[in-house]
Amino acid sequence: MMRTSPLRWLLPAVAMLAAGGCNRVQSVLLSSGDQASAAGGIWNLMLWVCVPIYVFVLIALALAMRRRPTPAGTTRDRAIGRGLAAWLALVGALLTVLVTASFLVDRRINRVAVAPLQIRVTAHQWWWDIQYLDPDVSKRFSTANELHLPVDRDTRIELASADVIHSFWVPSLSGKLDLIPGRTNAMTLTPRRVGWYRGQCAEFCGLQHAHMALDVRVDNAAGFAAWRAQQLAAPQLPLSGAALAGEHLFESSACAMCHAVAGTIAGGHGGPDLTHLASRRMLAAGTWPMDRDHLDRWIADPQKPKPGALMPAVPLDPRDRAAIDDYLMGLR
Amino acid sequence: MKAIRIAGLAVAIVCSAQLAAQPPDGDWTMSAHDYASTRYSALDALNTQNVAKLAVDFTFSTGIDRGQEAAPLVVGETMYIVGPFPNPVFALDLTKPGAPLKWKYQPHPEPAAQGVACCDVVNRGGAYANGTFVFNTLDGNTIALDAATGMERWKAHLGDINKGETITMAPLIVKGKVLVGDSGGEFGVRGWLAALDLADGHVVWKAYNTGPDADVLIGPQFKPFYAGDRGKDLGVKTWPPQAWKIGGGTVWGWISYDPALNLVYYGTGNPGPWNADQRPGDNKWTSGIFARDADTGQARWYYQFSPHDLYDYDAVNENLLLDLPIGGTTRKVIVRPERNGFIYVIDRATGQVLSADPFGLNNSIERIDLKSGRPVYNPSYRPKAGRTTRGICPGSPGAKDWNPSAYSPKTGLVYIPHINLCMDVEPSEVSYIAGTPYVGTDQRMYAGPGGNRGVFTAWDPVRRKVAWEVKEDLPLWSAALVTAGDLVFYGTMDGWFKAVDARTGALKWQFQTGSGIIGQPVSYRGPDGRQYIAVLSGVGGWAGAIVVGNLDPRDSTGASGFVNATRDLKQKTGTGGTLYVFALPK
Amino acid sequence: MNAIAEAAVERRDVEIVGDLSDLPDYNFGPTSLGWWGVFGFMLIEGMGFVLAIGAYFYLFPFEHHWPPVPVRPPSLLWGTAFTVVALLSLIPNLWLDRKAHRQELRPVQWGLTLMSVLGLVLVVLRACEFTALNVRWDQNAYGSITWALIALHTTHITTDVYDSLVLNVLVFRKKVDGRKFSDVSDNALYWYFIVASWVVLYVIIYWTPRWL
Amino acid sequence: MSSHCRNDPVLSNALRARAVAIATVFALLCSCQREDREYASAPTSNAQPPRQSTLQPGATAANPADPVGQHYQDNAFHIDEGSRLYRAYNCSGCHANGGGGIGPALMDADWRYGGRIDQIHATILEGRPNGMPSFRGKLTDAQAWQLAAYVRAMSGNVRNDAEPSRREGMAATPPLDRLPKQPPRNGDPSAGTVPPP
Amino acid sequence: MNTPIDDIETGQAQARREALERTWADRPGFIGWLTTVDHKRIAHRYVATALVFFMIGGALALLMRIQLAKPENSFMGPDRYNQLFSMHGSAMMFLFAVPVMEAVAVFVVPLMVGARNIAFPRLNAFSYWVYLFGGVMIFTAFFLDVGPEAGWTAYVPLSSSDFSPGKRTDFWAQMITFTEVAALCIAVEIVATVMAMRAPGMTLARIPLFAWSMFVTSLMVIFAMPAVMLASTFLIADRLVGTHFYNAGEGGDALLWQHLFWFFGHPEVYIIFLPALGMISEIVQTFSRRPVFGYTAMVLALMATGFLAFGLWVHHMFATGLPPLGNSFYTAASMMIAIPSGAQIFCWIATIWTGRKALVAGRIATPMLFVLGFFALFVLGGLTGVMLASVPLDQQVHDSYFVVAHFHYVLIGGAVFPLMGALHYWFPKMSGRQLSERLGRWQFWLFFIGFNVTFFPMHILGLMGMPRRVYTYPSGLGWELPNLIASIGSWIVGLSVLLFAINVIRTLCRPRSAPDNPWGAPDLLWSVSSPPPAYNFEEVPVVGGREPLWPADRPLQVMTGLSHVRREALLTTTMDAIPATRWALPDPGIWPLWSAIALTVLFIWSIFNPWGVVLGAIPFAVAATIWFWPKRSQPSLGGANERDC
Repeated sequence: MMRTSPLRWLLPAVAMLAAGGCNRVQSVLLSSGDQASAAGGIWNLMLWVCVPIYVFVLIALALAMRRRPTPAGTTRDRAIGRGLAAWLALVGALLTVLVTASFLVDRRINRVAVAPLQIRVTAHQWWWDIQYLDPDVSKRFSTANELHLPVDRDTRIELASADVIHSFWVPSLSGKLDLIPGRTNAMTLTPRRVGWYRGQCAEFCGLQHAHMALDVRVDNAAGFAAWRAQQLAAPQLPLSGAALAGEHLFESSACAMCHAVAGTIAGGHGGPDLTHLASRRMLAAGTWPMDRDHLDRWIADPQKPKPGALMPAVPLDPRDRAAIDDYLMGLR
Repeated sequence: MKAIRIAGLAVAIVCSAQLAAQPPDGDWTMSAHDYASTRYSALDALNTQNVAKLAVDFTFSTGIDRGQEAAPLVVGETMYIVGPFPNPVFALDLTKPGAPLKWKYQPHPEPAAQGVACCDVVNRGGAYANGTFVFNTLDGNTIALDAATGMERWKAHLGDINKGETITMAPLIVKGKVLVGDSGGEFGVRGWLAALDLADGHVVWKAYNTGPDADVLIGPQFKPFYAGDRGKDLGVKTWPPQAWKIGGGTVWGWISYDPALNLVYYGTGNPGPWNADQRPGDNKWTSGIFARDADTGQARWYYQFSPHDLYDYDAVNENLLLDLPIGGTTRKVIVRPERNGFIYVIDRATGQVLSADPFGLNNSIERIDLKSGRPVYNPSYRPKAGRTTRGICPGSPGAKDWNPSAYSPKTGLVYIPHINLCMDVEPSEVSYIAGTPYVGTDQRMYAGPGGNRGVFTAWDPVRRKVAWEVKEDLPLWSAALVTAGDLVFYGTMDGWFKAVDARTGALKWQFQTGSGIIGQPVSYRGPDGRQYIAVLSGVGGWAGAIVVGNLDPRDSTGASGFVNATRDLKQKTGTGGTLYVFALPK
Repeated sequence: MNAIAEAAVERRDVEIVGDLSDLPDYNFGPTSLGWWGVFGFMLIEGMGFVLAIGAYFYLFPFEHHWPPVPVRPPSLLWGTAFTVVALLSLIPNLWLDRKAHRQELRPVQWGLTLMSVLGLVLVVLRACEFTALNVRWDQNAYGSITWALIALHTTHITTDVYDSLVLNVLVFRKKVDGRKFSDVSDNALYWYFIVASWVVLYVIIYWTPRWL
Repeated sequence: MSSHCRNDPVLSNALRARAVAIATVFALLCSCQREDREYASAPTSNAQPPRQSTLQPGATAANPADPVGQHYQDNAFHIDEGSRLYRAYNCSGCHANGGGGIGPALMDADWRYGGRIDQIHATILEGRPNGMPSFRGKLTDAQAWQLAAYVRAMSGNVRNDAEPSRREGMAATPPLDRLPKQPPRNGDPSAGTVPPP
Repeated sequence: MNTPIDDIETGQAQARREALERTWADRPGFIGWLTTVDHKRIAHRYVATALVFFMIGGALALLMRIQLAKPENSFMGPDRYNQLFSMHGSAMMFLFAVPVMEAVAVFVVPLMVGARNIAFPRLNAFSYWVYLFGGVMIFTAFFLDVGPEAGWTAYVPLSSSDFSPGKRTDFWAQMITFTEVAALCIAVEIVATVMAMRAPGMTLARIPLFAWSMFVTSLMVIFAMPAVMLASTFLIADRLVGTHFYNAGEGGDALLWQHLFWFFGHPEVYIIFLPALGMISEIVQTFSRRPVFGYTAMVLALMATGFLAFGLWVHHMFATGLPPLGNSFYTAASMMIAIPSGAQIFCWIATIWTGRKALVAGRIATPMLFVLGFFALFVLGGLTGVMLASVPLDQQVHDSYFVVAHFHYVLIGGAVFPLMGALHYWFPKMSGRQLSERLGRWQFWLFFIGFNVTFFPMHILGLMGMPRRVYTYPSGLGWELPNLIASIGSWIVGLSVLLFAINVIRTLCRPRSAPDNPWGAPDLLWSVSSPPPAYNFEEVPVVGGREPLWPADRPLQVMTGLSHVRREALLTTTMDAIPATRWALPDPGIWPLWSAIALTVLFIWSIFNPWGVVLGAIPFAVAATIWFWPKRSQPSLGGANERDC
């Protein structure tokens, strides 16, 4: 039975890879960035080394089980002893190969970024605060839970934490790196394929660890520049009366205690920056799609989709909530 | 040595020439005594020989036991006192024995204002000019009274306490205009200086200290000495988007005026919030000094003491306008003991920094680069989020806070009452919530090396070195006064009012008042021709918060960390609010 | 009961190759279980000390100054006194160990008493030491680790002193045979460990803040 | 099972283990709410009129302590949330970490407007004349209760097993669970330290 | 097997045996059960308790798998789930894996080395009680909603009082202290037993491989466990008295916890794994009817593994941003550990290859089945381990389900399978009854298949980017199918464990029937009756080789002269096992239990009040003193002196 066992695992493995592999949104194997493909290379090498060894061991074992008994003579043992030496030599050699390869790849991933875009990511329970840095401080801006990167360009990301340890992981672009209170880590991303990707906190960080996702948009230079310009611009003033009422409610009620909208009196930093909320694709750190209906339900009771999230269900009558929705949906 | 004496004499002559422009030297009509802010009284009846006999002549209770930071003003036969919140004004008749109350005015300010006053509900005094007494109330009003009757002439509402905007500073009256600035740098307000018409109180001009040039009154005449201060709308570009709107830069300190150049000089407060990570950039025009045209308010020059201030080093300290022999020629300069621990000598016409020497303990700034005018910060003392940065010297109150120094043309020395505190800081991201503090640091202070928390330094601005020094156990929070009798007066927070020899610093006389002294001593000639020394006693202010606020010393971060430096104050003094007037017995 | 019966069923034949009845029923060193016990726990606690010291030096680089301002280094008086007494106590300890091996009852009794007294003196000195650290455990990490190191050692010395006291009573009240003497020498062995580990800790707690 | 099954060590272990399991299940039934992470459905007081009138210092139990208050001040999670909000909403700006500054100290025994949790709850929501702003509408009722519970914990008025200890970050005060319990000195016996359960 | 010898039936032999019986007997009834110091009885309850914890821990896992069966499942909330997986991990690592291995050793090692009891028998009893009370405490806490919630690794600051308010984490930290105390006591006993109580002639080169592996394991326990005790003490001090070891704000550091924890945590894996290696060696050699090939290589491999295990903790921290160069060093070290493992795998296969397969009723015996399963699973887990040692790859799959799959393959495949084999293998000796081979085979195949169905898909989940420790997951990322499969598989495993329980209980209800040496194994353990008498060996066995019972017809050499009227054991020299001391072992006593109770009071008290440490120490000191106070019945322990005739 031993000989069939590897097959028994490999087949469904392949099947499932085919099933899940077709989305490269959050996949280690289907990489879309230099750092990820580097790791992918190691993975292939490992596979080529390890699978044969595994099969070989099991076959040897199976044969051993099948062999008919022979008296254990010392001469025989000496022969096996030589076999042992050879086997260890082989293992040692393969390991040396793997260590060297992994070392080289590691150096490649940790190379110094050239003229990188600078971003500072601060992890909170349970969302991502993202600041785009710039030598001209008036060109800096903040956003949340949605990271935009230019394709084919190095991006240097500083990683810090506001509370507990989190881990920044966008499998399709790179390996993970922890965000640790009291420390600042940094990593380089070099995306190679335009598209949407998904990242997720990979270090257990409390109640809503499961709903701490990060949307990543890799865009061509022009698209990125356009997005950046739009983020830098102050959001347009509310047009409709309802939206105006919404803004007033937003600023005078609990909302402004935790959320900031650049250019208004709302300056809370306890929760995500909402300056261009409506321009984002997801809501509540990747929990829901960003649309008016979900927004309304989210404001109505954040504890339903995200039990334990720090945003409380603020008692508002539906009309007021609708006004706030109007206002927020206007923040593009 | 000889050269110095000559120099000193020269200075004396020049200064007295300037003083001539002032009212008779027996009076004390503005907090700093004169436009040059020297706090020098030319009266010499009282001197090092007879001071030992100095005794209380009369006292007066303000009835408010909060910090008494005001200077009593004396005009002719009347003394005017402004108390802390609720800011009553008292006029005392000096002609009668015991100086009975002449009139009293109560402005009834908003009680809620107490909740947005960063460091006790103090008031730093009023100002007098042709028959009008002007002062500010905590809730953001400037009020002009008829000096004779105490009738209200006009009342101007300038600050909005709902945003945290208060007024604690003493106004200055220049050419029929009342100069007033706001407080509230800890609440994310936007700092400004306004000039009101002395006649009716309407705003003649108002200059903000952050934002676009139009608001800051920066125009063609603006010629800052250093390149870093030139450029369009720096008040916007040196901030993250929109941050300048809540960027602080208040004017709660001292204003000086040079009639010859027709320029007013004032410093701007700290940028908000204290947590510097939330406001990358130079944060113009906070923590610097402006020179403005007295008539139009147009800025002439600006110099920034602390670009991107890291430690709440407000730049609101007094500017002593002196003419000093520097490099062989006499130059019109500003001498300024700055909060960051350096004493600056600045050309008051151009804004060039001629010299900057440390007069107190300092490790957060290595030196001042005179070429660019920028301080060189010591990176290892730059606060980092998530960790506590220890041993930053000086602490937030700086090597010297608001309490002004004095200058005697006779001795040629600047007398600086200041403090010796270091601190630990941990910044943390803070939310802007209108009407609540916008600070974002935990900090605790403690005595610097030597263990003494206060120092009284006599500084020679010509030789640029310390002439003599008196170590005080508690932080020095009172102003200095120097007289022609070569006496220097100052008070300590445990209630001692002291007179020391202006040349040696030797203690000549001291008197225990009822409460700690954080006020401004003045000297005047009474109607009877005798020389009087007056000071308000009543502990409080930031340094005295632990007593007036009855704070809990177990929390080392109480009152932004000052509690930790004054844990013992409750045992050493109690609250009070009494005017003490001293004179030689008849 | 029926275990024997069962065992009896299939017992393989035995061949007697020797007799042990004239072996001693106690011994010193590795052929005494007591020694292995002491040795094992010395390994465990030694590792504990090593790791705690590791933590001390791990925390060291996180501060500009060590100890962090405005904390002053621990005052030397009591700690040094403790160290001196501890080192002196090695002499009677050595002597006691010898006597125990020679199994001389009187010397062992009084040697043990002397050691107990010294132990008590040390415990008192240690109590004074805690007042002279110039830092609280809840002040900062330096304070925490300093207290941890000294507390760790305190638990060891108090337990060992208590141990010697009990043993001390035993050698006076109960019959003292070889096994007891072997216990005494194990106790002496453990004392070496206590003193040795302290000397290291003394240098770290009292002198690293001054040297580094 | 046969008789010698029972006295067999291995099996009697299994039996004892089962007894333990039953005991624990029983314990589960009477499980305590002190540790409950009550993020969704924390009780709230039904909207009450402003209470200044009855809240002069020394006010006796003119309005009885809100039963909801007890619920919050016994729950470690709510007190901890209160600690987080205390910083997030700038309470620390005025009251520091309990020692006070612009506002009065909170870790001592003096209470200007009453030290009962419902009185503190009212102070937070309605504000007070000498500077304390009103946070009605800016906080949910549950948040106000959580803040009030934490504020009480600052002066040690909390059950031992729900006490917060030291915070992450600068050690401003000794850890709260090491501070002495200080029954409020506002003449209101009902506001005393909650008795340990 | 062997023919009875006549002289044994003679009366004086019978009398001698009854004398021994009397000397080594426990007090009758329940009190005897409380006071016993017989390593066999203690081992029984140790194993049983550990298995109970194993089953509860497994049940928790089944609940977790229900929650994860479909995306955004509302079977339970995050708080409950976090407590479940934290409890699962803690219970499996601290209350099952390590204790059960040591428990088996407590039974087997003394018999293997030919000793009459384990060294420090009362410490042994004490260790069990402490372990039991610790386990009961944490589970009671868990059922009272005060269970751990920060994972079995309890990373700070998530486990600090700011983010884990209340007493949940304090209970967890004290549970660590309980289990560590218990484990350390046993470690010392085993070291002493192996080093000083071996049968005459059993030189270092003749120690059975399982005894070797337990010796190395015990040394690892001695060097690794203090780290986690220190770490958890720091943690509880941070939470209780406000120290700042882990508070970055006051000069502490969050990574200090991880360094201390993994300095223990990595060796921990080998502490669980090395005993399994020993078990495999025993089983393989018995069922191949030949000595294990390369005894020396095996011993060296054990030591190398034990040594290297202390040099790789950082590979659990590759994602924390430590300097890259340092990391690559740990990569090398981590991969190096594959060499000793490879050597052992080779030696076993060689042994099987050249051996004579011993079948039971014509089929592979259950113990051997589990060993074969071990090969299939552990080698896979080991290879994924090699992958994880590479920094770039680890940074991708670290903390993902790939890692979950990896360590379950290593721990279940590498430790639980051998353990199951070993339990089947030694069960006759432990209970005097043989487990049903048929149920055993069923259990094996269900376990083997169920295990792979559960954990193999997790490799793929990890590669598809699913992080571990999430209480739910969104749909649309292709995670649904693998999760569903895994959930189904988990119940198959549950079923097989149930079968095992049934098998054990059924067997225990049968009369004792097992022969002395049912498998024809070669070591001293099998020379005594099943179950062994209280005194293990009537006379001290003498060993002339590594396999004293082979060939089966060779007479067993013994030495006479140990007392029959007092509990004497023979101490021999460390190297050559030359008889040195007739050491008297203590009688049964109640005071180890009282001491354990006192210690429990101390530990639980200290959760609520630091003074509990000081005040709680007093009753403990009293109990311990009475424990060691010489008893009249113990002549050579200082009691009244009555030499035996």
